[in-house]
Amino acid sequence: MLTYTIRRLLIAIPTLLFISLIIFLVVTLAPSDPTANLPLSIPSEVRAQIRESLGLNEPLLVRYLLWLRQFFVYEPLHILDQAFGWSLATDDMQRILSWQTRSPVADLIVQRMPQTLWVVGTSYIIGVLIALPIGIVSAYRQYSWFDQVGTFVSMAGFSVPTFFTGVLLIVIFSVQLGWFPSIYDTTHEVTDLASFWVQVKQMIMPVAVLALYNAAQISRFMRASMLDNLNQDYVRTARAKGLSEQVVVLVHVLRNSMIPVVTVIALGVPTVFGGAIITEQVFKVNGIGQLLIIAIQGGDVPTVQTLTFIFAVLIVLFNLVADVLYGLLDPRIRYD
Amino acid sequence: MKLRHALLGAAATLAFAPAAMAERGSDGQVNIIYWQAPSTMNPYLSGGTKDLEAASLVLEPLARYDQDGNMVPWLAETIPTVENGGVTEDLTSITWKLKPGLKWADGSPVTSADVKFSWEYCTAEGGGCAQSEKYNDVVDVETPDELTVIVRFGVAKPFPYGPFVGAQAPVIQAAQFAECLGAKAPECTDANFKPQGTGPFTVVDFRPNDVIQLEANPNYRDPEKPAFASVLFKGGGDATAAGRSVLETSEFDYAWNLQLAPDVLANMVSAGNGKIVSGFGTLVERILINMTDPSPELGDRRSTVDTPHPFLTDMAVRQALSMAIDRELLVEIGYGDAGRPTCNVLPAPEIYKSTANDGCLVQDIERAKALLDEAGWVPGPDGVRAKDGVRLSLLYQTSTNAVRQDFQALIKQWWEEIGVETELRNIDASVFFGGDPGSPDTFQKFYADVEMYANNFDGTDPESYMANWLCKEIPSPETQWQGNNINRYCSEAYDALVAEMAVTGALEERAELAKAMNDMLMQEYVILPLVDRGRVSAHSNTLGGVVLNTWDSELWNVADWYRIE
Amino acid sequence: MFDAPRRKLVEVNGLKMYFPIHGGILRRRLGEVRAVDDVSFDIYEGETLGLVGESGCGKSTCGRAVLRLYDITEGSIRIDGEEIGDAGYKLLRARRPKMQMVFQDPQASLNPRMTVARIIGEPLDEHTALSKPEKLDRIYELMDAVGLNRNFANRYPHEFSGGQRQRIGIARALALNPKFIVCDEPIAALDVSIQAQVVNLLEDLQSKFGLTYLFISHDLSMVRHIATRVAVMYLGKVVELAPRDALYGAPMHPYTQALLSAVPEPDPNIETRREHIILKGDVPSPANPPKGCNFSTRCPQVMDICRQIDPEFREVVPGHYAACHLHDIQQTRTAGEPAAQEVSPSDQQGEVT
Amino acid sequence: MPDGAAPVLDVRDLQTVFRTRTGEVHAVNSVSFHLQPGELLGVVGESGSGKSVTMMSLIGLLPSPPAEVRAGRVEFGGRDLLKVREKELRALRGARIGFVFQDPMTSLNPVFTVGYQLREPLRKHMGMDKSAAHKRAVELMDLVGIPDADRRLEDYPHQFSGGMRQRVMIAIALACDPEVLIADEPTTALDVTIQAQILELMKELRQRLGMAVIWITHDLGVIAGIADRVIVMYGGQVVEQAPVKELFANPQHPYTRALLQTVPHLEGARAPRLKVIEGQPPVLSAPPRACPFRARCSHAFDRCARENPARVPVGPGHDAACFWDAEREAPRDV
Amino acid sequence: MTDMPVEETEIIRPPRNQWLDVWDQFKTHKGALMGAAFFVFILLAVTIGPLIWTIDPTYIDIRARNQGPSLGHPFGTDQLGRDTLARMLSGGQVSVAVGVAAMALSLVVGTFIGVLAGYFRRLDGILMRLTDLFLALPLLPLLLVIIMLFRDALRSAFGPEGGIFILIVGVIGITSWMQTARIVRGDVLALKEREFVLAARSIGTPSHRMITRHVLPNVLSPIMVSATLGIANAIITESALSFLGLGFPSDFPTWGRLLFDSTDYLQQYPERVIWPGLAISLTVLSVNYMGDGLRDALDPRIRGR
Repeated sequence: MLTYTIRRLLIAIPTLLFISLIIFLVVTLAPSDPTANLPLSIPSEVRAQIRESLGLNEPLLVRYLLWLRQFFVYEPLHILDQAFGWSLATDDMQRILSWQTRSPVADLIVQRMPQTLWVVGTSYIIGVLIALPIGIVSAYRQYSWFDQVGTFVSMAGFSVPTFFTGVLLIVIFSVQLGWFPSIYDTTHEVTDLASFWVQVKQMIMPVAVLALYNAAQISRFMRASMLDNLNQDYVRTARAKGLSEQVVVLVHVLRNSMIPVVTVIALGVPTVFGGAIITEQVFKVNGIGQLLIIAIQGGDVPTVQTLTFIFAVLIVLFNLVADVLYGLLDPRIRYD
Repeated sequence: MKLRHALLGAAATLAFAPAAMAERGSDGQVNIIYWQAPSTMNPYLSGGTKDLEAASLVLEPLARYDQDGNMVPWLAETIPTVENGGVTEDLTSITWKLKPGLKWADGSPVTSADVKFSWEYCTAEGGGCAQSEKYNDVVDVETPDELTVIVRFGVAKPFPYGPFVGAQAPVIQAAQFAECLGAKAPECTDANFKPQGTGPFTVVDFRPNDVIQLEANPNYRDPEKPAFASVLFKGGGDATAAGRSVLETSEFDYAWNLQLAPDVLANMVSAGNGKIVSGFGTLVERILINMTDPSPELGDRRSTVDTPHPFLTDMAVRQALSMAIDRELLVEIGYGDAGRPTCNVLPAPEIYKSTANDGCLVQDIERAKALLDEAGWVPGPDGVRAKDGVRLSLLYQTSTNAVRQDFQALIKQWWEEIGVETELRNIDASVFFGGDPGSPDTFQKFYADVEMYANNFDGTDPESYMANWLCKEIPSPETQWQGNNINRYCSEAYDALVAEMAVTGALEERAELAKAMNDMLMQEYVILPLVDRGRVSAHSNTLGGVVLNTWDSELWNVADWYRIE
Repeated sequence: MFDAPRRKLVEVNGLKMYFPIHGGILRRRLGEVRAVDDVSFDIYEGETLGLVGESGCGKSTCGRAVLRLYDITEGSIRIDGEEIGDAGYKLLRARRPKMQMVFQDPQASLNPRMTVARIIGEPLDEHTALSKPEKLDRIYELMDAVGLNRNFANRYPHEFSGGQRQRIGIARALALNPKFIVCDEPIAALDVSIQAQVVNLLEDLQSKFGLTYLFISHDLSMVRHIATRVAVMYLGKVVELAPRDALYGAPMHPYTQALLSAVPEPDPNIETRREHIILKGDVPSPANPPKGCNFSTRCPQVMDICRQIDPEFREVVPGHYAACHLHDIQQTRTAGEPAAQEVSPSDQQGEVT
Repeated sequence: MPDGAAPVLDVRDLQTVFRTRTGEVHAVNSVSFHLQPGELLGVVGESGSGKSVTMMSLIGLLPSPPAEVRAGRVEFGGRDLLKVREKELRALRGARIGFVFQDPMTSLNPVFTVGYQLREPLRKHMGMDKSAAHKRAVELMDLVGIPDADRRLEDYPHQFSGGMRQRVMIAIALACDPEVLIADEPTTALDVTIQAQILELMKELRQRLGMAVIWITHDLGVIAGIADRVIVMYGGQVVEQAPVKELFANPQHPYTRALLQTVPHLEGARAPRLKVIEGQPPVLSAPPRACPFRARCSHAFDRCARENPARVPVGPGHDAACFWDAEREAPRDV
Repeated sequence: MTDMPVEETEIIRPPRNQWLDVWDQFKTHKGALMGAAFFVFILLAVTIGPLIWTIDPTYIDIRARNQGPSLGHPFGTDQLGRDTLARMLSGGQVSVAVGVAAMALSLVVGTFIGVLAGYFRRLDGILMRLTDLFLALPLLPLLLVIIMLFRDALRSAFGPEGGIFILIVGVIGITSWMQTARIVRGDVLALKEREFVLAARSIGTPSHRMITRHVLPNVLSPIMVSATLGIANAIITESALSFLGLGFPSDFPTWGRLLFDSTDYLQQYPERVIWPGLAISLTVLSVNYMGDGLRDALDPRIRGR
């Protein structure tokens, strides 16, 4: 297992380098411009100066290599410095700066991580927690009314666009009923029970929208996986041993069914870090997803490049995690 | 309007300012929402309105404009003029006097050195200062004493109020930014996010593109202001949500620039939690007519002066296009109270406003048809007019935006009624307004027959704005498509007027020249102005003191805001 | 039994089929699974060579390798005088009509999305230029030959029972008039009453078309019925090869003896008094075969030499080959004498040639 | 075997139906048999003859839907198993009735250790705590001949070979000292040498433990070696029942006879040609009102198409369901 | 599944296309049947509907704006007085066409890559890395680049609507084939070990015919399921693109565009949101149900039950 993991990590290096190049080309060649959002009253000479100050005049290759060096050498050094108070990074080690805010992209990401993790992460966890029992019961009682309703709800979950459900929830619960805030307060800090309650209230709607979507998908996987296992011979063996249905289903079948589902869940984790572009926009959560979309709209190449590359790393990493998990959970699988 | 007059007006407004004279910080927190989130607090590093206005809570200029476009002294004692001797007769230098006793938020005194530094900062090599145009022609800034600043220009400046005036060019603290000149500017993240200022508030926490927390400046010059102890400045989302949060759910006190359909806005107001405020500036939604040929077959030469447009060079066609448009209806549908039909590309200030073209306000489809008939454009079997094998077929582009798309649909229908085939295209704003020479979709490249967007100018002086239509401003591949004459309109007579204005100092004469230029553009129908767009913002019923200002930052008088119980 | 001078149709020499095992960080080759390890045998024209052994012994791999369905590791395969062990794709394709295969699982070996006519017609599509009606005629002819109703031509495999499916598979194998057919456990997946039908069909076809079979099976009783000669495989190697009656009557290799004794006889009278040689333990992994004789770990008659030296596969008595050190000793002791002493008493009723 | 002893299991007129999309399939039709204490009852038949379904029906192991036990009585321990509640059935399964299934590869749960799966019935039925169960598990592993039991209990099923896995299955089935062991083709998936090992083990265990066994198989050789008494199933019903030697020596039903003739022998004269039973076994969409074997039967006559023969005694402890008397070469008079 | 329905003794059954079996099983899945019926209804509505309901969807009747449902405008009108029913119908044409075309493209690419990777061992590694790469690529910037690079060429070749249609279909297609490729690859890997592939090899069938004759038909069921999910996914993605302002031109209604445009009017004219919202949701839902039913119907294990 260890050698397998190491080998996969080694393969990941060239893959990721190639991905970083592709992302760089895509992002750089995109016809957006960091000065596009400036008022038209700013004349074009000034815009040209601004672009020059951002280093846009350098050749593509130079910019790519600089970014690589910044990402893989300078940034880690700076982060270590920040974390441990060392001074490994010298002054000429320019960090990756966002063109829009002129601040280090890493800082922006660190700043946005909490709300994204809170909202998207919670919704993912809740989604999974809802999905599993629904999937289990749907499979066990295949074609029962519960299964039918569960199927309908989960399908509805991913067939309605989140920009629609989000606005709908806001109109109902913020405007009409006034129960929850329509704008997420990213500065809110949980210090006591009351403030925790405030946090819960502002999270309910975005979490609900996303959790429904996540639960919909995972419950389908869970159901399919349970169905696969319910007809296996070992289930008959378990019944022949006189075990109760609960033990048969929740111990024997579930344990086997969880193997593929756990990997699916692991594969979904990068999307948590990626944020939810539309939902964040609708509820003003201003997390990673909103950072990305604003950066794209603002032609902020370093931010887009860095963010998308981090997503790529996470995707590759969690692909590996999923495979390793599979190996750990299923004693039959041995990687070498 | 004479400047002296303007001064009086400003004083009058200030006198009417809120009577709730409580002590500083007694009114708790005010929540402001901007649906575009500020990405920096340094206005020199970003020209975006959202950034400028956020920064205006902290940073202040020597003088700024009030809600009527009058200049009012801010950090300066008075507005220097030729009359009061502040501006030299040859119009090459202007002398500002700082108010005595001004302090930065950290308690250190504000001196003329800070003012001079602000100029140095913006003009330093490699800094990419977004406001460097404000400092055009400045050759030197002298600081004879702590409170006096003399700005010297290389040429005669009939309008010397560029540097240090308005939200675009405030004074920054020399001590804080000393190490941030030129290429080092972006590295001073802390300074850029938390600049020391003289304004009523000071930054506690800045989260780029998200939220800003500010608190009252302890060293603000008026000891009773601001009434609010803190400001929460939230950014992001969309105009609908911002309006909703003020007008319907009362989560916020002030929402900026609610570009919404009139009935949507009216519905929100009907909830009764707040009201909208609107004001008009110089922003005009217009259709630009391409005088050059954008057809792709021309390769490199498309949309350049080498290739005149096959039919838009015919004035009859341009005029007919204009006549077919019902500007009243456009306003009604797209802007409601936040817009008014206009026939001028220079709609304000009052003194510059021409009345010569008001005929355009009435839609006249029949006359437009007749005009085209006369010019020899006859309808073909498909209803599209043609002459000598040239069909009146247009590509009409604009940026992606719900109101603009409605306008496109309406105008398309009108134009098709007069026999002009219209194809619509909308382009993402970041691409359309982006200057990327590699993109075919920028408004500057103008690879379309007509395009629509809005433009205005900073402050109240139209000189540089009207200079946009100089022949030499025509974008071309040679200039990397930079240049402001998007229409590719070129007229010697127009160029002469621009040159004349550059050396004319008297306000009335300048106004006449500007009007003449405006009328020239209008009567040649190279620009079809549609709507004079106002600014609509909303505030809650509990927020007092809001005076909407379209000539400067909307938050210009935030120090005077207070809570109505 | 074999009168005319017989022609060798298939000659297999030193056939090796190793599947590499990769591992480690760089996925280096760590070793190999020796599925078929130096196997040699000949098949005479018109005969049936039975190839028996337990699952995992490499008999199926051997059968497929002989037809070059794999790229073999080493060795020579001559079919009808032509070497195909190292033949390229084109040559191999040209030789395919001569050699065909019938598969174990009639369900799995028929494409579920093709009709019977298309399945049987596929070889014709590939190798002949028959017109449509000609092809259909040939398909009907083949269906008749294997006892399938012509009306079934447009049906799909899942509509048939196992035995009928196997008939389809046989018809497909016959389509190009092959000389040599590898039957890879053709009856293993069938019910007892159907097995007999298929085996009889195979026998009928053999006599009708003069076919040569390599009949791979784990069912020793059935092999006894159908095969002319029998080869026994254990862990990738042929351990014994002999004419049918010699093998069943007087097995020489301890493994063959154990195998035969393990087969239950469907007669309670015989079965209750039969001596079963119960082998201990399981077959070792072909990735890691034992040193010396492959069978040494389980052999009831194992000697020291067996754990050191791999016994040579050689002709102990004419026509009877075995790879066992027991016969080395016997040969040195009583050179030239037939090793008939090994026959167990209960086997005496067997007809011995 | 003493005829007088009360049977440990007595099945009467069992009928099981599968509901499928295309209609009902009558898999078990009026099956009756009994099992004496300590005997090994062999059940022979081809796939689809209903032998497995019968045994599954006894103890409620068939998934319902689509299966449905329509009628019958299954007497075990003085109760009718078809009438008792699921909970009581569960208490019997694995405790008093053990099961061994065909494919040891898939019948063990791949993600639990063998020890866990072995301890499960012990803890459930015998209320043992973990250490007691472990001790017993080690004993059981020794019993079925798996060496190094202590260590191997921590292994997963895939780490065992096929034969060893089947031994584990047997150990699980025997865990609670059942009175009846139902083995459904337990050696079919195994190689002959391994099959021989398992058969040997089985004989040994029976001697030691003395439980009654139902052994389902299609391999007549296995039956010949291990069974005391045999029932032959065809088309969802029992067509013949006899002590093993009697059955092989004197088969009465044409199907049994044909079956015995189709299989080649390892010993004795080699038949030049195998006997075959032409045609295919039936799948019944309704309870048969005629003899299900008649289409393949060489002796079938008009009555066979009109009536479904009942089992009639044809010898001591031997009965068959056929209208044809093979000895007299004439229709039987029933 | 053992030998299935053999009546009494001999199998005498009419030759039966296996698709009929699939259809039989499909019919038993009520949800799938209703889904299919609804989808057919939608297809008919958007293809034949505009022939019956002949109001031009782009015609602006400014006096009749913001009307509720009436006889003249059963679904009401929008803020410019365009007939909502007409816009729904023509919008549906685009949305469904985008769904079907993007699905087809992603299936073709996914199947192609999946089959090649599964069938040819040597291509496996590189093609799977390619799949990873695409999985890790950011959609939005990619979209902008593609629009920049190809829009003009496509526009001159196919006209403005055709051009953007091809573009959107292309973008959705090439960013959503990866799942299909993975599933197909897995199935092909398993299929390669099946005996009938070996049987074809023993006949000497060359690789390309092996793929078309034996591999492709047998990976059909996962592909069909991917297909239904693909349609749903493409319709949703198109609406998300509209939300982000990257979709079709504004005068070219699609359901996504209509829904997005009307969310602002959610409070005043809720019906305006309901129509496109319902249309998208129900279509996606029906297609999903169809997929579910199809998966069951194509699975012989389930079909046999």
